[in-house]
Amino acid sequence: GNGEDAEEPEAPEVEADEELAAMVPDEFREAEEFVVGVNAEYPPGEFLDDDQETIVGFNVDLFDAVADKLDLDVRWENAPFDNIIIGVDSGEYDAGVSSFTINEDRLEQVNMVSYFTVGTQWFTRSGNPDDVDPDNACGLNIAVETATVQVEDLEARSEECVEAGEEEISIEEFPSQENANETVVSGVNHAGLADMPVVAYAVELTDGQLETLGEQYEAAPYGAVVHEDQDELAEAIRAGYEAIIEDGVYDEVLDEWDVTEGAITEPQVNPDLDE
Amino acid sequence: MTDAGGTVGTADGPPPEEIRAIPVRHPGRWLAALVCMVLAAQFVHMLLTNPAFQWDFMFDNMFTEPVLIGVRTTLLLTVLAMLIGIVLGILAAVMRLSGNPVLATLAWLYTWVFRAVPRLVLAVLFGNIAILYGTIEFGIPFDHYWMPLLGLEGEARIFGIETRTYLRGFTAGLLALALSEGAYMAEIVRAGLQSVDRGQTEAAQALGLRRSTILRRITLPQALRVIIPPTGNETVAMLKDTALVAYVPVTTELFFQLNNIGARTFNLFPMLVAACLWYLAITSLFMIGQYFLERSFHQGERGTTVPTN
Amino acid sequence: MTDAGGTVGTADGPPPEEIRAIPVRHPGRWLAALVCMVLAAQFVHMLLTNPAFQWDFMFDNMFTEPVLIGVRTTLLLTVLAMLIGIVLGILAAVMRLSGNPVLATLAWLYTWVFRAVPRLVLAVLFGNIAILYGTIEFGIPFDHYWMPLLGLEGEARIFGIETRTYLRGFTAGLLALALSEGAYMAEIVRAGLQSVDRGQTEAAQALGLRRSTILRRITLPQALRVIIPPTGNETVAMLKDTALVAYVPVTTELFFQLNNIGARTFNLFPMLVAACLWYLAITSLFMIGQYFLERSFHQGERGTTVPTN
Amino acid sequence: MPVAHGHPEATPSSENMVVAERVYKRFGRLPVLQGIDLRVRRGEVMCVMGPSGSGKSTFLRCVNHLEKINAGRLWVDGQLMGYRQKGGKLYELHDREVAAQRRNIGMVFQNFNLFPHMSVLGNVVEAPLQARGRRGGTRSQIQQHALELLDRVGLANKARAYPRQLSGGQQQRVAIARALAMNPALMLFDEPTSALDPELVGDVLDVMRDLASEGMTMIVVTHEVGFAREVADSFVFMDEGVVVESGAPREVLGNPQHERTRSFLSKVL
Amino acid sequence: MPVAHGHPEATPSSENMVVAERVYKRFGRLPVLQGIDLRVRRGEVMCVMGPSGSGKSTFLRCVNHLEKINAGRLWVDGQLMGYRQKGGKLYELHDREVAAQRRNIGMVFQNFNLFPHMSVLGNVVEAPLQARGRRGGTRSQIQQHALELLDRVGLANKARAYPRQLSGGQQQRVAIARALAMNPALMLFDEPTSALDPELVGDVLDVMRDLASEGMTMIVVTHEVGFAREVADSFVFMDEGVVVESGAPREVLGNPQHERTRSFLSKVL
Ligand SMILES: Nc1ncnc2c1ncn2[C@@H]1O[C@H](COP(=O)(O)OP(=O)(O)OP(=O)(O)O)[C@@H](O)[C@H]1O
Ligand SMILES: Nc1ncnc2c1ncn2[C@@H]1O[C@H](COP(=O)(O)OP(=O)(O)OP(=O)(O)O)[C@@H](O)[C@H]1O
Ligand SMILES: [Mg+2]
Ligand SMILES: [Mg+2]
Repeated sequence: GNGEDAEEPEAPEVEADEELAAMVPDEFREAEEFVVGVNAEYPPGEFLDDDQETIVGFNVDLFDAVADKLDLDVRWENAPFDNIIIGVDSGEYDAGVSSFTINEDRLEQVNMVSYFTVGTQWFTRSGNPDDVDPDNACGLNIAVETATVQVEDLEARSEECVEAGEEEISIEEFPSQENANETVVSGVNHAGLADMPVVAYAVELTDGQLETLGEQYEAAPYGAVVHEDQDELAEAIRAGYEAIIEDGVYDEVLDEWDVTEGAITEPQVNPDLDE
Repeated sequence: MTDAGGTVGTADGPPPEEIRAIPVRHPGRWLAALVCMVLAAQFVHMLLTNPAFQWDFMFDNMFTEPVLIGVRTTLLLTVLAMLIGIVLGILAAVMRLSGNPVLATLAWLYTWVFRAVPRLVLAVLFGNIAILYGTIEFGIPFDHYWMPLLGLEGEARIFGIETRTYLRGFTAGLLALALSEGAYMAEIVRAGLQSVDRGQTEAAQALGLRRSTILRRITLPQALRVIIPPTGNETVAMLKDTALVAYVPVTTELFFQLNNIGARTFNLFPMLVAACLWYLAITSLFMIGQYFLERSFHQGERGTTVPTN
Repeated sequence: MTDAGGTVGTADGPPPEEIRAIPVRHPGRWLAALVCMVLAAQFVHMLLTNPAFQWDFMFDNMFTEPVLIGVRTTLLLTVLAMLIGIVLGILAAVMRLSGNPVLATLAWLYTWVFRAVPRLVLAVLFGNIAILYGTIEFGIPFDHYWMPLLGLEGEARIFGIETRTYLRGFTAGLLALALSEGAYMAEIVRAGLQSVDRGQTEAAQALGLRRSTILRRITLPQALRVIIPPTGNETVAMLKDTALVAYVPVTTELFFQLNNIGARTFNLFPMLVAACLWYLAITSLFMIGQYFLERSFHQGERGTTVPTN
Repeated sequence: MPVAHGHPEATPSSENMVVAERVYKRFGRLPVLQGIDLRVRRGEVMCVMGPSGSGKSTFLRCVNHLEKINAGRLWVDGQLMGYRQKGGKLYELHDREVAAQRRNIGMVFQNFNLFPHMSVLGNVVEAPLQARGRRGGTRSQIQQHALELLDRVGLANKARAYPRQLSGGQQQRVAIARALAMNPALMLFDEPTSALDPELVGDVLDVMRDLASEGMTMIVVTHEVGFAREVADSFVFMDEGVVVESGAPREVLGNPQHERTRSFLSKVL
Repeated sequence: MPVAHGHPEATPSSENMVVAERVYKRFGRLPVLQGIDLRVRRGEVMCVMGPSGSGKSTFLRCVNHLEKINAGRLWVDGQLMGYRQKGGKLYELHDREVAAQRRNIGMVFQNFNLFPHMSVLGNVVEAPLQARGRRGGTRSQIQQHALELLDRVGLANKARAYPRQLSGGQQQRVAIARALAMNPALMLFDEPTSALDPELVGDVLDVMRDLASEGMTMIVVTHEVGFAREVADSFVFMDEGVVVESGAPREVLGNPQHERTRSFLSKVL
């Protein structure tokens, strides 16, 4: 975390746990540093601090705590979203932590350790000038970041619209969340939807240009990504999350970032999503 | 010396045998070529054996319907943006060289601004034009200022286009790309026109051809020789820059579609390779077109090659 | 007719007054210029009054230290990538025109592949080269195949470079951009060389200059006239394409830095404008350089302008 | 032949094809034409000689307004070249009008300037085809005429060739055919035979002689003394941008009055 | 002068500067040289005439290997041009060696081909400066020599000008100075005076006469009959790629034996 700046919460101090550290495969324990890929453009999950260098966010603080437990020296490497998965694949990164939602397709490619859940939240311009109703968005232009769970959500809703004989939803997919937000602010699109913490943060920071719409719904887990061959490492990270949940560091972090709604009690490696 | 005439003769009989000389050996060249070829072979070998490529996954996904639609959109955007861009470029280049200071300055400003602004930003801007202007209105400008001065009320606008309705999606993306391309083409066309010998213009003038005819019939066709190769570059670059319309957003676009499959499945690398293969295929198409264009415009030209001896 | 000689005379006395004719009026041109200028004025007015721009916020953030470092990285990458690209381009163009089929094919392959592959993909690839090769090794190729055949064990490799250690960050990004640029420059240089009259090469050959000297002293300098403007284009495009090294990743880069501020503060738009302003400033710098370069190479040339009458 | 001095108010009489009145031309600071006074009657063939750099080419280029003169007046066929005079003021002519004036004047350049991207026939028909709207004539009539012209210069069999496939001499002959294709009233030749093979010079001079007898007015910059003596109606010797001496060719060539003319001719003859 | 017929085994004797043996040259299917046999002795000035397209330029270009001949042999200064003969086989020479051979031969082109991006002085010093490593001479010596050459062609005051600032005549004189700058043993002139003003032709011919008296061997394609008669040691008339007639200039020019020669000369003289 960042020392001086008062705005962002401070990461708590965590002691290494030798038993957990022993679970980490030798190649990582002996390496000088543990490189984690992150796309720091998704506040409050992960983003760049004012100094444009330090990467902060609740996902970051959580994993930092885990790494401390495992006695790993983390180096965060900021990279475009797409690049993180490739980096994990190629061994460029030892892990990827960047608000990755777990889904079936992804589990086929990598190991993912669940540690948080997020719901989907709708938002629109302040005062809802277009009278958007999330449950009846037929015919509207809705902005969303590409390759997120929200895209699938919207596709389902759009199909319902068509079945009900109404106009389909115009799904406007953007390469990044900030581009999507921008079009809602400008009024080009009627509303948007994203992970709850992201929306909450956006509403707060856009000085009342945006407002949330309805309640969050349909929680999905976030997962830390490791290479598909690294089952042991995944297990160690899972144990690390479990340990910080037990000693309260986990709640402390979520509390400071004001995202306690997403807390879970039982981190899992490659969780069964149908449960 | 004056008494020493030359000895000359006229040949008769069948001509002597043809000269078939053994060419100069360039071992360095051959070595370099060999190294390059081995590298290429190793690369291909790696492609085929490296598990990271997941050829099955790639082929399963690179011909799905959304991807094919993406290919169509990309091709359409490339061709249209280039066509509009070339027209804009010729216009700007002619203005720049016209000798008329106002026109030249305008053309220069256009080139300056639209080359400097990244296409990504243009795409974002044109996708969010509503952030700048809610509607694009036609009428007498600055009415908010001068109407009150004249004691008039209301607005001096004749009709407006709701930008949110019309300037979005494909149109907005196309406009962004074409305007940007026009600025680049302006420089290329300018260089082309400047490469034509002034004697050509003078001869045409002396024949009583008009300025526009000279441009169309004499200078531009000769400039094409110089214009075509960099325009080929621009086309190939545009092919890939169409990916930026994702920021408008236009999502029925090749790269976006492939990337999306990759991001959804966390299997990005094979999809990037798929993108490369598609681009290679389309680029090859363009290069064939360029080859025939160049050949037809080299007709009658006295080109140069690097001397071979 | 033979008896009708002409009447001629030699002037004396002071010369008559200078001709100061009233130029042709082009009302259409002026109207167009006016419309453009009004549009520009409206645009500037909008810039200044539209709240979306948040000029204060922009100026506060566009000169912070990380952004300035970003400017330096971007400039450095642009200049280095262009320099390497130009050298590669000249090499490839000369190979292409050499008449040697092996060299020509190699050069053509390079141009074909590296123009088609998007820079983004190259950046990803070079940033993740480990996905292809864990180490880059020097030795006798395909040892896994032929060594067993000869009954040998082990590997015929002399030394290796751990790619993950050396080929990363700035170097990897630079290499990706430079290799891509080389392919584009190859086409530009080729067009330039082809635009030089063959008589020039012949005259130089007749003087006993060697092939390399002719290229360096005669054809290339004359080709520059045609090469410089599209190279200016390439430089300006490269300036913005350096943003792609974010995929390597190199994060001390201008666009990435500005974009990040925008993402953090949910205030993207002013940061995009800031990017445009920075790019405009740097582009202007390049354009000044280009102006002087062009001027120095037009020396002694008989260029063309579009006829002004 | 009387030498006419400064007559600023004179109007071009209808018997003159070209009237130059005190024509001055500078390139930057370099004065090239320093007051040329000169008249060419209809049907007259005028030969111009002079040392290199004396401004012969520049004068021809001024006649068809390829160069704008700095002072003086230049009429061709009764029209002020490039300008319209109205109430003591000069107005530049529109591109369209200048082009129309030039169509009346054929010009053959020292260095050919053929269009390299067009066939020989293409070079010759280009201008007539472009002006077709105004002059009439079908495409095939124009081509027919062009082929006749090519035949006249001995190149009918090269109609489909491209300029670069021709020798220098052949190229110049195409240039002459091209200039004749618009049936101009005045022909300007800038050393038309200097790149021709001696064998073919005669043919070209024959063509020019024919033209003269058909009533074509011509200004010919040439160093072919023989041609000047036989064909020219008048002869002009230029040096350093002024007309040094002029008159009937036989008189000037046979008995030059000026020292400069004498020394020049002594080297040429 | 005896006419030498097909002698495939002959070796170039040291008294000959140029020996051409049954030289054939085609462009694609077009035969341009059809068996040229020809010897030029050291210090000899050979004039070549012939109608347009007869292959005069092509022959000169073959002599310095700008064109590769299709059959026959060509020696200059005892060296086979462009090839090395070893054991009945021909090997192409390396670029470096061909360049060295060419440095011994100066060539002046029909259309100048000056380097437009270099000043006049730059054009003249380019080749000597590039070859400096081999021949020695400081930069200032080379410049001095170049200025002397420019003086010889009457252009010392134009050393700093660029080619486009010169008239055609001036450009050709620079081209001659440039070719002389390497002190070649053989000079090839391709209609060197055809673009020159008559006034200056004399000066250039003087230079060439000087060269001849200094022992320079020259092949001059020209239509200057006067020059051929006065300066040439031998005269060759070419047509359709063969040598039609050759001998002492006065003999051939005064009393041509062949019909083609006669008809050509009747037009030139
Ligand atoms: N475009 C130009 N810019 C500057 N100077 C020029 C230009 N055109 C010609 N000159 C100069 O004007 C002078 C006259 O040139 P011009 O070509 O008219 O001479 P000329 O009598 O035709 O000579 P030549 O017999 O060599 O063709 C020369 O000194 C030449 O250098
Ligand atoms: N590079 C080439 N490709 C094809 N044909 C050519 C080429 N160069 C010359 N020719 C042809 O070869 C023939 C001889 O040309 P060359 O230039 O040697 O003639 P020349 O005797 O010098 O004529 P001129 O007096 O017109 O210069 C001509 O018919 C010409 O068209
Ligand atoms: Mg002239
Ligand atoms: Mg010739």
